[in-house]
Amino acid sequence: MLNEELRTKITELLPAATFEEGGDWLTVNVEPKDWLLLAQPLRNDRSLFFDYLFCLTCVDWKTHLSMVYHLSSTQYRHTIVIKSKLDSSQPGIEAVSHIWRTAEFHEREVYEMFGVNFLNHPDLRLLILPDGWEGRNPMRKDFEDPVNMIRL
Amino acid sequence: MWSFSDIANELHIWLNKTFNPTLTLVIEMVIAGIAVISLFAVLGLVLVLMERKVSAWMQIRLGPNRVGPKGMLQSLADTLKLLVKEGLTPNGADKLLFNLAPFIAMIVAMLLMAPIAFAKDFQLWDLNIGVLYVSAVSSIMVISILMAGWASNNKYSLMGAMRSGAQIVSYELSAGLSILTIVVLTGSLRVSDIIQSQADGWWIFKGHIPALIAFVIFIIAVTAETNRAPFDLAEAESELTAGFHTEYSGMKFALFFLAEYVNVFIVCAIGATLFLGGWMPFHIGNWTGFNKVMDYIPSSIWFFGKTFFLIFIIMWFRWTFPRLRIDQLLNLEWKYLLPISMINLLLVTAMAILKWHF
Amino acid sequence: MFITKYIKEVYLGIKSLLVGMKRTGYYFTHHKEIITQQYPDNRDTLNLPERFKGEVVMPHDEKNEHRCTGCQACELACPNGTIKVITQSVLLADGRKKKAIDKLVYHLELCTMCNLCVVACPSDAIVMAQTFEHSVFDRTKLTKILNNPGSKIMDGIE
Amino acid sequence: MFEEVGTTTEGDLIINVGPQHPATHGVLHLVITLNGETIKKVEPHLGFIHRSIEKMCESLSYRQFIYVTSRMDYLSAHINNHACAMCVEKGLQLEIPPRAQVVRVLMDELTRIASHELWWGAMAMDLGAFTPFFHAFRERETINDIMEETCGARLTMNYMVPGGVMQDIHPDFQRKVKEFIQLFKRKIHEYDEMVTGNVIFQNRMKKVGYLSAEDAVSYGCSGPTARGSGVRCDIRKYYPYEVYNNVEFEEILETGGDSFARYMVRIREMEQSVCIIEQLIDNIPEGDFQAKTKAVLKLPKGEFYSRVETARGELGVYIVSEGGTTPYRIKFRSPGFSNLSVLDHIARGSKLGDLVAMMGTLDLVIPDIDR
Repeated sequence: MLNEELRTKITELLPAATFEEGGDWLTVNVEPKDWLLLAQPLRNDRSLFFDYLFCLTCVDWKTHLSMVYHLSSTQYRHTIVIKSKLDSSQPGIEAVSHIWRTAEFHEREVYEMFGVNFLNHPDLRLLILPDGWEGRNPMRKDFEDPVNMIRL
Repeated sequence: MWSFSDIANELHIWLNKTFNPTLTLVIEMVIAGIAVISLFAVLGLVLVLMERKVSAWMQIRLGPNRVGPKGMLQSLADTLKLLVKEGLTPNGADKLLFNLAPFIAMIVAMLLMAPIAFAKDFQLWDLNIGVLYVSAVSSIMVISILMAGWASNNKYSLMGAMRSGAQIVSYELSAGLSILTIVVLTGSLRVSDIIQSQADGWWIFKGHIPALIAFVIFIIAVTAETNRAPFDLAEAESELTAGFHTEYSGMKFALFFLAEYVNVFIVCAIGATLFLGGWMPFHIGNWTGFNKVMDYIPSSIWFFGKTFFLIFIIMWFRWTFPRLRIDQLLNLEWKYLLPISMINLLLVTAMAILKWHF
Repeated sequence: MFITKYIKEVYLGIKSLLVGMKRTGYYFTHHKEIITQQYPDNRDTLNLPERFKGEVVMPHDEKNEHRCTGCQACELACPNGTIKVITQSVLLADGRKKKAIDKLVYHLELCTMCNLCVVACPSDAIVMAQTFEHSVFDRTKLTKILNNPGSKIMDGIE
Repeated sequence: MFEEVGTTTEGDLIINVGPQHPATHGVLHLVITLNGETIKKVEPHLGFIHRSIEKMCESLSYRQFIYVTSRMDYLSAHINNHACAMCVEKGLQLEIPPRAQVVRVLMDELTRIASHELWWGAMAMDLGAFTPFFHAFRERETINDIMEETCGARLTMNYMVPGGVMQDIHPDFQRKVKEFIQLFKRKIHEYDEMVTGNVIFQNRMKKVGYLSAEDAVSYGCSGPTARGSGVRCDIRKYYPYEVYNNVEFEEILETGGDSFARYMVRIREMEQSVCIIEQLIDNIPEGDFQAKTKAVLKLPKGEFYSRVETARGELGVYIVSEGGTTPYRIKFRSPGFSNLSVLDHIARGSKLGDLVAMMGTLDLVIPDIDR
C-alpha cells in the first residue's frame, strides 16, 4: 500500500493520530493510551497486515521520551513508523508482546535501558543489566557513571 | 626363535632354580603386576600421541611436533603437567566416592588385561571362561562412571553419568551377542582355543558375511561401551562441558583419561583376538609355503598390529562423525544393532551346526 | 515394504558414514594438504600485505625530517583519543614564528587500527606499519612518541 | 540470577548453560529447566559483553562511529559498517560512485561466505564433529587473506566510510577472488560428504527445533533463520541497496522450518554469494572509489534508517540526528537479538543435545546480541 493509502486507512482506524512528513516511510504519532487500539488492527487487518515488527526502540528527548516502532508487512512490503510520546518521569505504555512476540525482548531491553514501564508485559524483568541493578537507566541522557564511562 | 614366551619360560625356570616355589609365584606375580602397570603407562603415552597425530592429520594440521623428536614426547609432557596439577575435590562432593571412582576405572582396566594373549603362549591367565570374564568385568566400568558422576555433586556430571549408564547397559547386549557368534563358531570360551581355531584363517574370513556383520556390530558396540565419539555422550563437551569428569583435575583426571585409552586398547585386543586371530599370523587354509612365510613375523607384532589397526579405526570414527543424541543412541541399539545381531547369531549358529564355514 | 525399507535405511546410513570416512581418510594420507603455519619459526618468510594495519608510525627520511605540520587533524579524527599532538612554535631562519610539533604521542594500547588518522592526515605524515608483535611487559612502553628526537619538518610542507 | 540453581518445586532440574560453556560460543547465559533430558524452559540472560555501543556512538562523529560497529557482529564486520555508512549517506543524500557500490557488494558477499564458513565449522563442532571446523577455516583463511590485502585487517576492517570505501581495491584483488571461487567450488562438495549427507548429522538436524513461518515473523526472525521457515525476507531482494537489483541471485527458501532447513539455507546461500561475486568481479566499473565529502560530516535534523542483510539476518541502523556532528540517538536493530528470542519457543520439549544444534542453526554471535 502506498503512504497515502496507509494514511487514509489509519485515520479511519484512529482519528486522533497525527502524521509526520519526510523520510521514506509514513510516520504516525499516537498517544500512549491509543497505541494498543491501533496496534491490534495494524496486525490483524487483512489489507494492512503489519506482521513484522523489525525495530522497537526509545529515544530520550530530555523533556520527554519517545517510543518508536518500525513495522513492516512481509506480504505487502509496506512499512510504517509509529511514535508515541511518553512522560519522562513516569513513562508507561501498553506492551505489544502478545501481538508481535519479538516485542517481548525488545520491551525488556527498553525497560531497563530507559525505564519505560510496559503495562501488561508478561515478563518484565532485567535482561541485560545485572540482577539487583539500582539507579538510573543507562541509555538516558542524564545517566552518569563516573567509574565505567570514559570521556575523551 | 626369540620371543616373549621364551623369555617368560626362561625366567620361570631360572626363578624356580633360585627360589622355592612359593617365592617364585610371588615374584612372578610382582613382575606381572609391574609389567601390566608399565604397559599401561606406555599404552597411555602411545595412544594419546597416536590420537593427537591421527586427529591432526585428518584436520589438516601438523599435530604435536615440539616436544622431543617429531613431538614423540608430547604425551610425556602432558603427563608431567597433569602430575603437578592440584587434584581438587569440590566442596559438596562425596569425598570417598569422588576419590575412589578413578581408581575403580583403573582397576577394571587392569583386570581386563588378564586373559589377553599378547603373543604366542604369552598370556597372564588363560582361564577357561576368558571371553565371558572379559564381558563380565568390562561392565563394571559403568560403576566408576556412575560413582564419579554422582559424587561430583555437579548436574553436568550427573547427567553424563546417567547417560553413560543407559548407554553401556544397552550396548553390552550387542557386544555380547557378537562375541557369542565367535564362541558358537569356536565352541570354546577359552582365549587360547579361540586363537588356535583360527590357525587356518581368521574368523572374519572363514565365517562368511555373518562374521563380518558381527565384526562391524562389535566395533560399533565397543566404541559405545568405551564412551568414544560418536557415542561420547557421557562427556559430550559441547553439551555437558566434560560430562562425568567435569570436576576432576590433575592425576585423578589423568586416571580416567588413561582408563579410557586402556579400555580402547583392551576392546580392540579382544576384537583382534576374536575376529582377526589375535597373535595368529595370516594363514590361508593349506598353503603351507605362504603360512610358513607369515610365521616368520613374530606373533607379538601380529597382535599389536591388528590391535592398533582397530584402534585406528575407532579413532577414525571419532574424528569424522558428529555425536548422536541420547534417544538416537538407544534407538540405534534397540532398533538396529540388537535385532541384526540376534538374527546374525541365528545364522551363525545354523552355519556352525551345518559346518558351512571353512 | 517394511523390511526392504529397513535394509535400505541401514545401507544408505552406512554408505553415508563411509563417504565421510573416505574424506577424512584422504586428508589423513595426504599430508600435502596440511595448512598449519608454524608461526614463530616462519617469521622470516612471513609476507604481510603492504596495507596491513599494524601500528601508526611517522616515516623520517635520511636527514631526520618528517612531514608532520602539527595540524592536529589526526587527533580530531581519532575515535579513541589515541593520538595527542603537542605543538610548539619554532623560530624560522627568516625570523617568522611557525607552529610545529614538539611531540606526537601515540597510545598504541588505545589504538583500534581503524586507519582514520592516516586518511585524515593532509600531508601524509603518518602511515600504518606492518608490525604486529606488540606485546610488552610494561604498559608504559606502549605509549610512543612518533617523531624522532631532533627531527624537523621537511621543507616545502605546509 | 545465580540463585536460580537447584531444582524447582516440581522436581525439575535447573542447569546453567554458560556464561562459560563450549556451546554458547561466547558469554551467553541460558538457564534451562530440564525434566530428565527434556527441556521445559530456556531463559537467556544477557549482558555479559554489553558495551553499550549505542551510547558510545552518541559521542562519536559520523566518521568515527562506524569502526565501533565492527565489534558488534564481528563475523560480518563489513556488512555492519556498510549499514552505518549507508545510513549516514542517506542523511547526507550522498550518491556514491558505482565503483564503490560494486566493491562494497563484493566485500559484503565475501564476508557472508566467510561468516557462513565459520558457522558451518562451529556448528559441526557443536554436534561433536571436530574435523569440519578446521576444514572450514581453510577456505575462510583465503577470504581473510583477500580482506587483509585490500582492507589491511582480517576481522575488523573499517573499510566502508561514508561516501564509498576507504581505499581502492588492491591490484591483485580480482585475481585472488577468482582463485578463491575456484577453490571454493572444488571444496564445497566435501562439506556435503563430511556433514550434510552424514546419517547421524541428518538425524540430529531433521525434525528438530521446528519454527513455523508465522512464528518466525512474529518473533522478528530474519535472515537464514526465517528463510528456513519459508519466510521471504531477504533485504537484498525486497529492499535492494547498492547494486543488488542489478545482479541475478536466488533468494534461498526452505520450507522445512527445522534445524536442517536452516542449515541448508546457509549452505546454499554460500553458493548464491559466489554467484553474485562471479557476476560482479569482472565488471567493477572504473572511477572513484569514494565520493567527495566534507571533512566534518553534519547530518540534517531528522531520522534515518537503513536496512541491510547481514550473514545472520536483517541489521537496521536507526539514526536520530539533531543536526550536529554526532548522532543524537543511534539504535542498532541486531539480527541476533531477535533470533535469540525464538530459542525458548523452539527448544521446549526437545532434548538437551538438540538445544546445541538449535543454537548452532540460529547462528548466534553474542556481541551482536548484547551490543
